[in-house]
Amino acid sequence: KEETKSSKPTVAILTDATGVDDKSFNAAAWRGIKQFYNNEGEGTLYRNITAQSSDDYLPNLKNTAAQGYDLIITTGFTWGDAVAAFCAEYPNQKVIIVDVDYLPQTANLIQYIYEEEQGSYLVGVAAAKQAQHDGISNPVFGFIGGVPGATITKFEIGYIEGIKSVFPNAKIVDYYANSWGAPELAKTQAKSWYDSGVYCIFSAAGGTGGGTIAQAAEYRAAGKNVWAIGVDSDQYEDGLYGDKTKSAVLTSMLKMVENSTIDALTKVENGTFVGGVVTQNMKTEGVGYATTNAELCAEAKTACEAAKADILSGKIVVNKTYAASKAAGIAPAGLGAIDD
Amino acid sequence: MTKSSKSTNKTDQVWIDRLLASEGATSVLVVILGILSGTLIVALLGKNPSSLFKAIWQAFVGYYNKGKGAWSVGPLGDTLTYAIPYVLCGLSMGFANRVGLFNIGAEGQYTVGMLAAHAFAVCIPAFPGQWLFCMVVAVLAGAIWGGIVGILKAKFKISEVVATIMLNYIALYIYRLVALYLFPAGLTNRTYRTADLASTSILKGVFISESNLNIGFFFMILAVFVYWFIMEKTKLGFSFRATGFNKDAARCSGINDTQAISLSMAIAGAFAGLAGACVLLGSLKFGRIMQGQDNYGFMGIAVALVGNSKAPGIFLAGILFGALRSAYSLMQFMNIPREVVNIIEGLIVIFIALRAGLGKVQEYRAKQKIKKAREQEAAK
Amino acid sequence: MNILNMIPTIMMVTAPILITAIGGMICERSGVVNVALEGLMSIGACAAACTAFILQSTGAGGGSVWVGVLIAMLISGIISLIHAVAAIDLKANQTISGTGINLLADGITIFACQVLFGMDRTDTIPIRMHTDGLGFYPSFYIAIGVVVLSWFVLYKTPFGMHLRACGEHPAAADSVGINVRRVRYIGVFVSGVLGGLAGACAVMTQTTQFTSTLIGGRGFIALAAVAFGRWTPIGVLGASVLFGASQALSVLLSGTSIPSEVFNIIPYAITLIALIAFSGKDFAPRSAGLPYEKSSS
Amino acid sequence: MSEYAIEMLGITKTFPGIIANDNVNLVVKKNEVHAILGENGAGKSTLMSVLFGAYSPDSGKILINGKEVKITNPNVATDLGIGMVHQHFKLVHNYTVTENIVLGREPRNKFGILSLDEAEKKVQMLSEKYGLQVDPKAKIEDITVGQQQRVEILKTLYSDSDIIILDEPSAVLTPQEIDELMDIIRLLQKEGKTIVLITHKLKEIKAVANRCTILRRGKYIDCVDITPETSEQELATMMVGRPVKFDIEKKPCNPGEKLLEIKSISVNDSVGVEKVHDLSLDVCAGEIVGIAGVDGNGQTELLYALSGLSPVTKGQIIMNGKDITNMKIRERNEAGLGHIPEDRHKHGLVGGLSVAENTVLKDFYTLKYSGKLGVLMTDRIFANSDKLIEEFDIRSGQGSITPAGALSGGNQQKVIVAREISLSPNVLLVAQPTRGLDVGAIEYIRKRLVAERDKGRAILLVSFELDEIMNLCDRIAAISKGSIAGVFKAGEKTASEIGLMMAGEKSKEASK
Ligand SMILES: Nc1ncnc2c1ncn2[C@@H]1O[C@H](COP(=O)(O)OP(=O)(O)OP(=O)(O)O)[C@@H](O)[C@H]1O
Ligand SMILES: Nc1ncnc2c1ncn2[C@@H]1O[C@H](COP(=O)(O)OP(=O)(O)OP(=O)(O)O)[C@@H](O)[C@H]1O
Ligand SMILES: [Mg+2]
Ligand SMILES: [Mg+2]
Repeated sequence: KEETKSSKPTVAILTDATGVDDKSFNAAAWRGIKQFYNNEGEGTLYRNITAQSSDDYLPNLKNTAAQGYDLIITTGFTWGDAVAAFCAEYPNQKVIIVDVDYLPQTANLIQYIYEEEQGSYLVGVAAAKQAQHDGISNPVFGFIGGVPGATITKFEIGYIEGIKSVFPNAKIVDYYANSWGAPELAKTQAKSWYDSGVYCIFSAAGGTGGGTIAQAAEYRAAGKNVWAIGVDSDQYEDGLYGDKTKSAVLTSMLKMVENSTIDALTKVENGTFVGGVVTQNMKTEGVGYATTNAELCAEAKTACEAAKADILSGKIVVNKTYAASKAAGIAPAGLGAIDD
Repeated sequence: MTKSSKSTNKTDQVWIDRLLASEGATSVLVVILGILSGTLIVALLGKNPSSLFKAIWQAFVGYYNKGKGAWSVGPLGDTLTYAIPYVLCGLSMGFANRVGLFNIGAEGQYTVGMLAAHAFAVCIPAFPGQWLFCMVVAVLAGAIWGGIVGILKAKFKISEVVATIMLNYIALYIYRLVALYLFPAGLTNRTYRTADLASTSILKGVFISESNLNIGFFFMILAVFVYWFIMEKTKLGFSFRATGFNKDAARCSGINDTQAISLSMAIAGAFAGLAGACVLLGSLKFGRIMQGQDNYGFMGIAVALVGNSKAPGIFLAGILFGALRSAYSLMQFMNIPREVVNIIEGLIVIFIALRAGLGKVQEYRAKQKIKKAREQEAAK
Repeated sequence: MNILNMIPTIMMVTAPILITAIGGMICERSGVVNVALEGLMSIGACAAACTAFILQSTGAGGGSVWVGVLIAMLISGIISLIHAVAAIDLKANQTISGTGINLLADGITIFACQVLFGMDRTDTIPIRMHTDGLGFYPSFYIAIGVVVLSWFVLYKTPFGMHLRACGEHPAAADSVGINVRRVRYIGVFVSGVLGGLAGACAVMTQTTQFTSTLIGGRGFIALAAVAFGRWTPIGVLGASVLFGASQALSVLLSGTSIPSEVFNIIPYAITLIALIAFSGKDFAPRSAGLPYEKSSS
Repeated sequence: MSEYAIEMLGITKTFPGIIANDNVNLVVKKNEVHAILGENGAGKSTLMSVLFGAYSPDSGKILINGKEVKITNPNVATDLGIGMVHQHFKLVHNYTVTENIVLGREPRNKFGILSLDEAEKKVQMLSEKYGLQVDPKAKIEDITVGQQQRVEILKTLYSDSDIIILDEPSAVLTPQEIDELMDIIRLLQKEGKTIVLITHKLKEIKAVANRCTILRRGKYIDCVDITPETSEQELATMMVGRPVKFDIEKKPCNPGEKLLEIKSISVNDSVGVEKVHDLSLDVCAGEIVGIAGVDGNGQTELLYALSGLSPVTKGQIIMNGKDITNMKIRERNEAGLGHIPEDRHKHGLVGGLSVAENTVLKDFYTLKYSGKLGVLMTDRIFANSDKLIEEFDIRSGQGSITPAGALSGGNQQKVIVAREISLSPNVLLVAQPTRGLDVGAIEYIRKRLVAERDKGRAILLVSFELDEIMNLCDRIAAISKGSIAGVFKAGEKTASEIGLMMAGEKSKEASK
C-alpha cells in the first residue's frame, strides 16, 4: 500500500482568487484530481494553491516547482502568460493549462482546449425544445457571460445556433458581468429579464452564474415557468428548491475539465507525458449536456441526441466565432460577444 | 531588603515608561501581538503553529529548491518585490498623515499611476528608457489624483476620507475603461488582460533571478530617502508638519495651509503613483490581468500606521507586510489556512488603534507620581 | 426595457445600502464616525449565510432565514463594539480602528467559511428571502421601516435628542447628566446591528451564497450616502436610492453599447460633485469623529 | 437642619502636571450670596465642577444641607437642587432655547414621546418672572451671548434648584448688563436661593456678596465677610499673595506718524454675517490704542481682517502707507505686522512642534534659517530660541526641544510674545494678552508691550478686561456692534461712561 501511494505522482493545482470551489470550472478540475486519487492524500499527494492576485502567479508557480511536484495544473487563460514564462525557465517541470492553445509549444507543457460550442449547441436545442413543449410560440432566450473573450464566445455562439436550429428567429439577449465571481450581478440581470418575459437563461460565467440559477429557483418556486442552464459541471443540485425534489436547472453544458486533469495525471503516472495541444470535444466526450432533470421533456432529449449524432458525423458544424456565425446569418448583430 | 525591592520597582517603572513613550517599541509590540493571535488561531485549528513561523521564516531566507536541486532565495525576492508597492503606498499614507490628513486614497492614486504607466507602455512605439518615462508619468498622474483630494479638502472643506473613497472607485473603473476599451489586447483569448507592454517599458530584474525583484526596488529606497529628507530637513516639510499639528496656527503665522494640504496630498499621490508603475512594469513581463482593487493602497494604511509615519519605520513595516504576503503562498504548502494572514493584518491595525489606550496608562502613572510626591511631602 | 418592472430590482439593490447608511448616520449623529460599515456588512452577510445554511441542512424551513438575519445583526453588533471601545474609551483615531475592522472582516469571514465548509465561500443556501406579489423582497420593507423608525427616534424621542446633542456638543449633554459614553456606545452598536442586517439582506436577496466579493464596496457607498444625504434620514434615503439605482442600471442597461464601468462610476462621481456643490455649508455633526474628554480622572 | 447649604471639606483635585485644587474648603450658608475670588487658573472652576459632579475629587468630602453626599454626576447635583451656569456655556447651537433648557430631563407624554409645549410655557413664565427675556422658540445660534447666559440661568431655574452657581457670569457682559445681572442675583436671593458667584471682579463682590472665599494657585486662603468696610485692596492682596498696584507706570506717549490706518472696513464672520460695519481707526507710532468692548462685538473679526485671516467686504487697510488690504498673511508679516492672537491654542502655537520651532514659525523660510535648496539650519533655529528663552524667562521642561503644548498657559503666551517681539514689527496687534495668566506673567507681558510702544511701535490692543484697557492704553476706542462708538484719550472717561459706549450709545465727540 505504501508503495502504491508513493508510486502515485504528486500534483498541485494553482487557481486564481476564486479558488477550487467556484462550483464550476476550477471545481471540475479539482474533482478530476480527487477522482484520480480517489480522495486519498490531500495535502500530501495533491493540494490546491490559491493566489490573491495575478501578482502571485509566478511566485506560486515557482514555489510549487521548488516543492518538487511532479505536475502543476493551472486553469484558465489568465494564467497563460505566467505559465509560458515559467515553462521556459523550468524545462523539467511538467505543467498543464486548460482553455489555452496559443502558448509556445514546449515539451513540459500540455495545453487543453475545449470545443465548448458543441456542448452549448446541445443545451440550446434542449432549451428551445422545452419552450416548444411548453407551447411558447416566440420565446426569448438569455445568455450571461463572465468575462468577455473568445472562450466564452464559443459558449454563446453554440447556444444561439442550437436555439436557432429550432426557432430560426428567436429573440436573444445577452449580458457580460466582467467577473467570474459576482453572482449578485447575474441575479440582478436574470430577475429583470425573467420579469420581462425571458424563458431560459444560460450562464457561462463561473461563480457568477449562481445568481441566475438562484433567481430561476425563486421564480419556479413561486410558480413562474422560467429556466436556468448550468455550465461546466452538472449544476442540477444548485437549482434545487422547495422540498428539494425539483430543480430550476433544466440542463447543464458539461465541460469535462476533469477529463483533462485525469488524462494529464495518467500520462505522468505512465511516463507518457508529451507537451502539445490536446483538443477536447464531443468525440473525446470532453463536452456534453446533462439529463439529470426529470422535467427535461422527451422531445428535447431526442432532439439533443440527434444533434449529437450529426455533430459527431460532421453533418452539423457549429461556428466558433461571433464573426463566422454572423456571416452564416445565424447570430444576431449587437451582442456582447467578442472574438479576441 | 526593602531597599533592593524599592530600587527594582523604580527601575522597572523607568523601562515601562520608556516603552510606553516610545512609538517604535509599541509598534513592535503590536506586530508581535498580531502574529501571536494568528498563531493561536492556527493552534486552535489543530494545525502546527510552527509551520506558520516556518513560512514567515522562509519568506526571508528562502528554502531548498527540490525542482532545481539547490538552495533558493526566491521567496526573499518575492518579499522584497511585494514590499515595493507596500512601502510606497505606506509613504503615501504616511506623508498625508504627517500633514494631518487620512489618505485612504493611496489605492486610487496607485491605480491612476498604473493607468498612466500602462497607457504609455502600450500606446506609444517602444524606445529605450521608456520604462523611466512611464514611471515619470505615473508619478505625475498619482500626484494629480492626490492633489485633487488636497484641493477638495483645502478649498471646499470636503472630508478627504469620503473624497478618497469616491476617487478610489472612479480610478478603478476609469482604468478598466482605458485598458479594456481604449487599448484592448489584440490577441485571441487575451481579453480581460491588458495589451502587451513594450519590451522597453519592462523594469529590469536585479539580484534575485528567481523572483520578479526589479530596479523598482531602488526607486522605492530613493522614495524613502526623499520622504525623510522633505519631511524632516526642508522648510517645505516644516510647513507641512506645522500644518499637520495645527492648521489654524500655521495659517495665522503666514504658512499657506491650502497650498500645504494640496501639495502634500499631491506628493503623497506621487508615491502611490510610483507604486502603480513599479507593479505594472515589474510584476509580469507582459500585460496585466485586470481585477478588482489590488489592495496595495489599503495595506499601505497599515504599513504607515505600523511605521508611525516615519520613513525608516514605513520601510521596515513595508518589508514585514511583503514577507506576510509571500508567506501567504508558502504557508499553503504547509496546510496552514492562508486567511490567517488577513486576520493578522487586520488585528495589527486594530491593535494600533487600541494603542491609544497606552496614553491612558501613561496619564494614570503620571497621577500616581504626583500622589507619591505629595505623600512624601506630607510625610515630612 | 420598461422602468416599472425595474423598480423591484432597483429596490433589491438599494435596500442594503440604505439600511447600512441609516446605521452610519445614527453613529455619526452620536459623534462617532464608522468607516467599518463595509466590514460589518460583510461579516453580517457571512453570519447570516452560515446560520441559514446550517439550519436548513438540519431540515429547518424558511424561518431559518430570519434566524440567520438575527444572528447577523448580533454578530456585527458585537464586532462593532471593538470600534466603540477604541473610539469612545481609548479615544483612538476612529478611521484607523474602522479600517482595522474592514481588514479583519476579509480574514474572519473567509476563515469561518473554511472552518465550516472547507472552502472560501458558504455553500448555496437553498431557502432565501422571496419576493411578494409586487416583486419586492422583505428587505425593501425592512429598509423603509428602518428609515421611518430612525426618523422617529431621532426627532420625536428624548433619546434622539440626547443622541443628537452628543454628536453636536457632548460637553453640553454631559453637563446635564446625559451619559455621553453610553449614548455613543449605543450609536456605534446600532450601526453595527444595521450593518449586519444589511449584509444579511444582501446575501438573502441578491445571491445564493456568501462570497468574499459579495459586499464589494457597498459599505463605502453607504458612507458616501450619509454625507450626500446630509445626515438626515430623508436625505440618506434619497442618496441611497440614487446609488442603488445607478448600480442596478449598470447591469440592466448593459445591453446598450455603453460599458458598464460608466454606470459604476456614477454614484461616486455624483457624490463628489454633490459634496462640492454643497460645500462651504457644513452639515456634519460638529463633534463627529472627535473623542470626548470628560475629565482626566 | 444645618445652617449651611454647602460644605466642601479638604477637596483635592489633580490634573496631569498640575494640582488644580489642593485641600480646599468651601462653606456656604443657606440663602447667602457667596463669592469665590481667585486669579485665572486658581482652581475656581475646577472646585465648582467637583461640586456639580462633573469631576470627581481625588479626596475630600461634600455636605449638602448638612448631609454628606457623593456627587458622582450632574444628575445627582441637580437632584440635590444644585444648578450651575458654566463659564463656557454648555448649549447645543442648533437646538432651540427650550430644547436646551429641558435637555436631560425632557417632558414626555404617556407614550414616551417628546412634548415640549408645556415646557415652552414654563420657560416663558420663568423668563418673565425673573426678567430674563428670551424667545423660547429661538435657536441658540441666532441669539446673543447675553441671551445665551440667560438661557443658562433659566436652565437652573427650570429644574428649580435652590443652590445656583454662577461661574464668571460677568466676563461676557457690558457694565450695564452686569448691573442687571446683579439685580437678578438679588432677586434670586429674595426668592430664597443660595448663590455661589465666581469672579475676579472685586466691585461685583462688594455689590452683592455676603461672604467671600479666596483661592490662590489651587490653595484655600481665607473666607471673609463682605461688609461696606471691606477694602478691595485687601481682597486683591489675598487673591494675589502680595500687594498689587492696579496700574503700571509708563512715560507719557508721544505719537509719531500714522502706521496703521483702517479706512471704513466691513468684515463678515465665518458664516457670512457682517460683524464689522464700516469701521475706521488709526494707530500711530509709539502709542497703544485699546479697543474696549464686550466679547462678540466684532473685535475678533476686526483682528482677523487686519491680520489677513479673513477678507474685508469693503474698505481699505493701510500700513506704513502701503495698502495691505488684499495682501497674504505672510506678505503682511514681511511688511512688518505682528500679531499676538486672541486664542493662543488655536492660532498662536503649534503644540506638537518644539518651542524652538515655534519661535521661528513666521520666518523659518527666510535665508536666516534655511539655506538654498530649502534645507533648514537647525543649529541657528535652536540658537535663536535659547536666546529668547533666556530673555523672556520662558519655563519649559527640556528647554528648546520641549513641545510647546506641554508648557503652562502663561509660558505658552510668553513664547508667542517672544516670537512676535523678536520680529520687531512696526505694527503689533494684541488680543487678550494676559487672559488666563498669573500676575507675574501679566505684569511682565504688560511691561514688554509698553517697552515696545516706547520703541515707537504702533500697538492695537483688544481686551475684554476694561481695567487692562484703561491701564495700558494711550487712546481708547469703544466698539459696539461692529463699529466704533467713540475714540478718546485714556483717563478722559470713567469706566461707566465707557460702558455706556460699549452698550452702543454714540458719544458726542465720536465724530472727531
Ligand atoms: N481638564 C483639565 N485638564 C488639565 N488641567 C486642567 C483641566 N481643567 C483645569 N486645569 C488646570 O487646573 C487649573 C485650574 O483651572 P480652573 O479652570 O479651575 O481655574 P479657574 O480659577 O477657573 O481659572 P479661570 O479664572 O481662568 O476660570 C489651571 O491651571 C488649569 O490649567
Ligand atoms: N496640555 C498639556 N500637556 C501637558 N502638560 C500640561 C498641559 N497643560 C498644562 N500642563 C501642565 O500643567 C501645568 C499647569 O498648567 P496651566 O496652564 O494650568 O498653568 P497655570 O497654572 O495656568 O500657570 P500659568 O499662569 O502659567 O498659565 C503646566 O506647568 C504644564 O506643565
Ligand atoms: Mg474658571
Ligand atoms: Mg493658566
